[in-house]
Amino acid sequence: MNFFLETLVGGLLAGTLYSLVAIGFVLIYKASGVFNFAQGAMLLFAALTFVSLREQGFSFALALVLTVLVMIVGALLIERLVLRPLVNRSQITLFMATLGLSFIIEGLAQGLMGAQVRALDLGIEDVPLFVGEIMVSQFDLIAAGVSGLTVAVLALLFNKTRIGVALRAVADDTRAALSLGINLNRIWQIVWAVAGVVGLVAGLLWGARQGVQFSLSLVVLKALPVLIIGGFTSIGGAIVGGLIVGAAENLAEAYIGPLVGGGITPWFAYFLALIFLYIRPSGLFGDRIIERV
Amino acid sequence: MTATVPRLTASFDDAPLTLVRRRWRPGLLLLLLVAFVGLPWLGNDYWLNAILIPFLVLSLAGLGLNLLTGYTGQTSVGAAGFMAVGAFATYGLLLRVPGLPLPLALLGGGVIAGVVGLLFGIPSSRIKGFYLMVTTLASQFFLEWVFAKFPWFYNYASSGTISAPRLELFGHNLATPVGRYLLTLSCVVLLTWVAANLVRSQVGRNWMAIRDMDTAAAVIGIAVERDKRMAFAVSSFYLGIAGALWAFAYLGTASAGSFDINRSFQILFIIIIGGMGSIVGSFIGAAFISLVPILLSHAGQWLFNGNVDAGQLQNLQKVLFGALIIGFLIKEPEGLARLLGDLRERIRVWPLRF
Amino acid sequence: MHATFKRSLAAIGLALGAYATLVPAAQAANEQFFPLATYRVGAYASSGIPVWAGMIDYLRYINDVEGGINGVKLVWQECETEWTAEKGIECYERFKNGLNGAPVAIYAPNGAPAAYALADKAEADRIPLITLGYGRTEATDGRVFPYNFPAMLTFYSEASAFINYVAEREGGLDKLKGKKIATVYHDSAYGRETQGPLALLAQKYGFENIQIAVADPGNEQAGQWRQVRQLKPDWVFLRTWGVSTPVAIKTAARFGYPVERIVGDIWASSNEDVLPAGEAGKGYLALTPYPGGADFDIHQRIRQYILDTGKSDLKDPKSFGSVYYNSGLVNAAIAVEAIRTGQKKFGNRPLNGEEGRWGLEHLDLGDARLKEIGFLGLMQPLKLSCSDHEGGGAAKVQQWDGQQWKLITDWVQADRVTLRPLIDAKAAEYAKEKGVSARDCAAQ
Amino acid sequence: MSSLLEVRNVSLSFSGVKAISDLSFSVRLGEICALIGPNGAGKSSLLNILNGVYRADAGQLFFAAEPLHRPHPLKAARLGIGRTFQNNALFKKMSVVDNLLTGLSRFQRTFFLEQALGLPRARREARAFAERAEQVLEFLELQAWRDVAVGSLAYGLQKRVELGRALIAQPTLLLLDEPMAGMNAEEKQEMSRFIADINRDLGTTVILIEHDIQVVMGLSSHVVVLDYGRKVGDGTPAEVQANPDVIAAYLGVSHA
Repeated sequence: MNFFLETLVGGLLAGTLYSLVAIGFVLIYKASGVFNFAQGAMLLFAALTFVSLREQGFSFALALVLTVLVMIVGALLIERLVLRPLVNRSQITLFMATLGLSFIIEGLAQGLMGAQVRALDLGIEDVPLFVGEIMVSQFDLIAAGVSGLTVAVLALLFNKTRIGVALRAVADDTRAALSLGINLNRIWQIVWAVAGVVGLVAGLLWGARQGVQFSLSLVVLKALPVLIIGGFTSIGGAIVGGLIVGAAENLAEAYIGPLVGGGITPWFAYFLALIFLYIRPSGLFGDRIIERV
Repeated sequence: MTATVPRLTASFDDAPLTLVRRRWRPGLLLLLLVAFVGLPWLGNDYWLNAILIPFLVLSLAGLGLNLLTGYTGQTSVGAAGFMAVGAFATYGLLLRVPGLPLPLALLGGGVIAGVVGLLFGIPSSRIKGFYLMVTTLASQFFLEWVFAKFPWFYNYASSGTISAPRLELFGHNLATPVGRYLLTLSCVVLLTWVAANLVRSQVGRNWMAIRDMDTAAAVIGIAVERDKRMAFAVSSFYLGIAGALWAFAYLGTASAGSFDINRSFQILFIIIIGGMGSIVGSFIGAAFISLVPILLSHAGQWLFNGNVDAGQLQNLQKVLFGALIIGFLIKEPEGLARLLGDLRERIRVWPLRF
Repeated sequence: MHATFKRSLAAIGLALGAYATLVPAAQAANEQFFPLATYRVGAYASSGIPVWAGMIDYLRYINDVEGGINGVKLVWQECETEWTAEKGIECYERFKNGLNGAPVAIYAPNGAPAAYALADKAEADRIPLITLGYGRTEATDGRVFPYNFPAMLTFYSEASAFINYVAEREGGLDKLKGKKIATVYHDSAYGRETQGPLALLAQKYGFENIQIAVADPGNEQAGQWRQVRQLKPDWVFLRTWGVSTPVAIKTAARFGYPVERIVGDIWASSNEDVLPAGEAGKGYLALTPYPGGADFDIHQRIRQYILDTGKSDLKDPKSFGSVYYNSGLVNAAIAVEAIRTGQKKFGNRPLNGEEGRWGLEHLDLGDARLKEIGFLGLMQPLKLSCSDHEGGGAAKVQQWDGQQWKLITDWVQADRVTLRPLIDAKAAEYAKEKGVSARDCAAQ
Repeated sequence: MSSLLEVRNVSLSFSGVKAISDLSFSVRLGEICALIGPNGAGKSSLLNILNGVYRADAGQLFFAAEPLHRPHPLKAARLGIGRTFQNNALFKKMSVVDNLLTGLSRFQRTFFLEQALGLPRARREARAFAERAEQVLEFLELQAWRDVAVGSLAYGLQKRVELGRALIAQPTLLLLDEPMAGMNAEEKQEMSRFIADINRDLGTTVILIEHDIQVVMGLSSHVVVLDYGRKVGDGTPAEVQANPDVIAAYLGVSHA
């Protein structure tokens, strides 16, 4: 029983990290209808930039600020060079463009900052912590806390500020928003920048866990089932989806894994997503698609 | 025109048999001659093993994915998974069915892959767009896992890899570079011909109709769901055979890892760059994606006679590829095939400019 | 459509034409070619980069200081494989005919996928493959695998050496009875390779053999280590690689499994593996056939002639003497010594693949010779033969103190006799599946 | 001659909003029936119900006196109900002739493999299909654009291609959703002529939605007037024009 609870809690905590990555997706998808496969690469790039800056002897805070700036510049470039020329193209086209984008970013990241594994120390000690009989990772707790904080900030940003209002307007009805004189390109720039920053946070948390290097960008593959389960257009969905995936994955590895020889985590989340798809083809919180003829 | 339905169909059977009489263009014949006789004759091991065979196999895979994504409009990022099915199935057949001739084993491998593809295609009736794409990702990871996990598939080899069985046809040994090349080439030519038939047939038109607007397709009497599934099956059949050739004609060995997600992306890029919904595009794309890296690394060796960091070259190449993909999507959504076509037109009218 | 079809393929034909110029023209040259199939990018680049530095530095040392191998200069060229089979093949095909007339005597595929893919091709081309610390274990049986050399330490021997080390710690092989020994392995050909031998040894010594898979790339291992924590094994054999190693160490710490009870294998035994784990790595044990450290005799020489003269391939000098750097040295040294051996028979000239193989199969590096070339302590005595393509079969155990590796044992010898039947069986099976007949070593 | 299509007490609503409420009318074999009414009167929704794109909440449909259970677009097409769309639903990347050919799918009898391998039966079928396509091209005077990608055609022509795509399947009932929307007077005449010919020469029953009253009165023999999903008029053009409710609900408005 303890083992079960422990697995569950551990899974949920890990899930918050998945949510964080997924939120990056949702933001971009809501605002520009782009399924941004490059999210993982952005995450890698952010983390690498941060670590490199730290290695250059910058203070934590300064490095953080500089990285954020880099991500913003990146967002501007992407909007100008990739999104704007592809406006009004099919979503699949845009998705493929982001595939290309992820290549560019990964290539740049490794070219500029090297391929060796970097240790990333956030000063969070990663020791087991006991809540009664149940062992929880202190790191996971803090990571979950940070994720929660990030989400809260985002919520504020999008509910209380004018940008947020504009963004939601765009998400609801792009044409109407345009007629209201909302600058779509500006919205995209902002959203990609924010997504980049979210990527940075996620990148740092993941990086601290596994060291910062190439396979950090593979985290993106974890986020897809989260999106399917939560729906592409709902931040709430991304959070819930992340928790579901995290928990289910860990429970499955613990209970189903031994029966089939383990190592099922890579696909189990997707398997789960498929089941959800059959029940709700547009995710738990996604908007229903209505066929117009 | 006032014929009613039954009479209409009846009249089809006695219609003259002259529509799709294919005109064998001398150019095509020449090309085949070069491919079947010329290249084996002058090509050395490097050409055959390192360039021609992988190029042909990738073309075939691209063709397979193009039928599904380019013609039917169902984006799949799980292509490599079905290649794996084909490879392991063919291996299993050769291993467990004694005396089974190679062509039948390949065919069998393809058919099994097709059936698996059919299964994973079932969701396509309910799920569309990205959601469908993610289901193909799921199939990718699942299949990869299956072939890594269950020893039966790789005959309990401790390494989990399958190695090419004796490649022979009617007693002829095909294990030589030339033999493997010819085997691959024959498969590719044959399947290309079939694909050409398909896309010109009613089935092909139905696929394209579904791609362009599936609700309308249903309204005018196209069995959308059936034809989508059909597309999945055919595509997987092609991919399966490509996978078997990849494993046995090219690598000579394979494990689940040989067919990972990156292979799927590679094949997707082949059709993006080459041209969605274009048979020729699959070949051009494959040529591009398999030759450019090699050219680049050679260029690196020449320019800096080996003093260049191979790693940086690789990164540069990655960036280049990404840029190219985006570039194509922006400038030429129909890929290199279209680009070359236009170029040809321009060359044709060129003298007139003066 | 056919028109475009024709044109495009014609275009490809032209592109191919460009290669005619690439195929090196054979011309006599008193040089020996060392092809370097490297992986400097991709998920495993971090482990690769120091290796090539080690190889290149040693080759350069041989050239600049010793004037080559008995006067035969060494030339080398890199080719990026990204640790993939297909690029590995491309590089092999590019290199196998030598470089401007300098022949290839020995080829190192550097990467399991390429090693498997090249096995048949190399045999057909009569070029011996050295797979140091990876590749087919059954290739130890040189009768069935004439051109395949898993030299020094196969995964089977590694497993056995690990068990022998555990026994040493527990106070004798008899003490193994009833112990729980878990293997956390990278779920791949490499990772699964030790399942056979461990099963056999478990049955022989009566310990409980637990196998826990980590799916590639292994950047999330909570499930696995929760399992470890639940099963409470006495020892954990960590057979991960790339990113999965630091993640494993960190995750183990998170679940409170004592790191000094974890023994990493060859590919989880380098500085690059533990550094990212930071504090958590302190006390971590690792098996290695080429221990870390820059105090061996060869390092003095290389520091003097290569490093300090700025000729080194190392980007950051910190990794001088790192495990992977040293593995590069050992790799290169074996090849060089094999060619030296071959020259005794064929004369002081560049050797081709077949002659290179003769050299390998008659390679005999005793402590005396190792001392001469400055590898004593860094490399174990190695004697290869027609029927034994492994030789050696020993590893040292080193412990990470947070800064560097400290050697805590001498060579721990594997029980190769016990495992040999397993190997012969597999080799025979392979021979049967492939329909090849073993050669008769008495005749050699 | 009894009715080809009968609509009985059909209702449809989108998330609470009534699009069609308790609608009944019937269409006789061989007539041209016009559906008129202001925008949002539920005309298009009705057509979507008739060929199974939408599912009615209540009521029944009878086609050739047979009740239509669980209508589905494919099923409707196989019964011989053809359809064009308000804003054309053509396959834009395909040529005119290919677009027409897709309309013949319901007559396809050869198996997949036969087509893949180009076996005689498949080739005969293809041949026959091609002939029929040529006939339709001729009938609608589209030969000139035979191999042009539909996407690049003028709007009016696209409408005609779409008509042809429905026509080639030899429907017994043809549903035309604003076939003349956005056309100039001349094009409208042309289109009316085609529709009239189809109705006369091929005996195809036609239901069309049209806003231009002149056209409607000239073309149709039966008019059904909808307003907010309710039927406010049903009869010959003359009767309908005389009907005060109709004038109130529609004609007056449209002429203002």
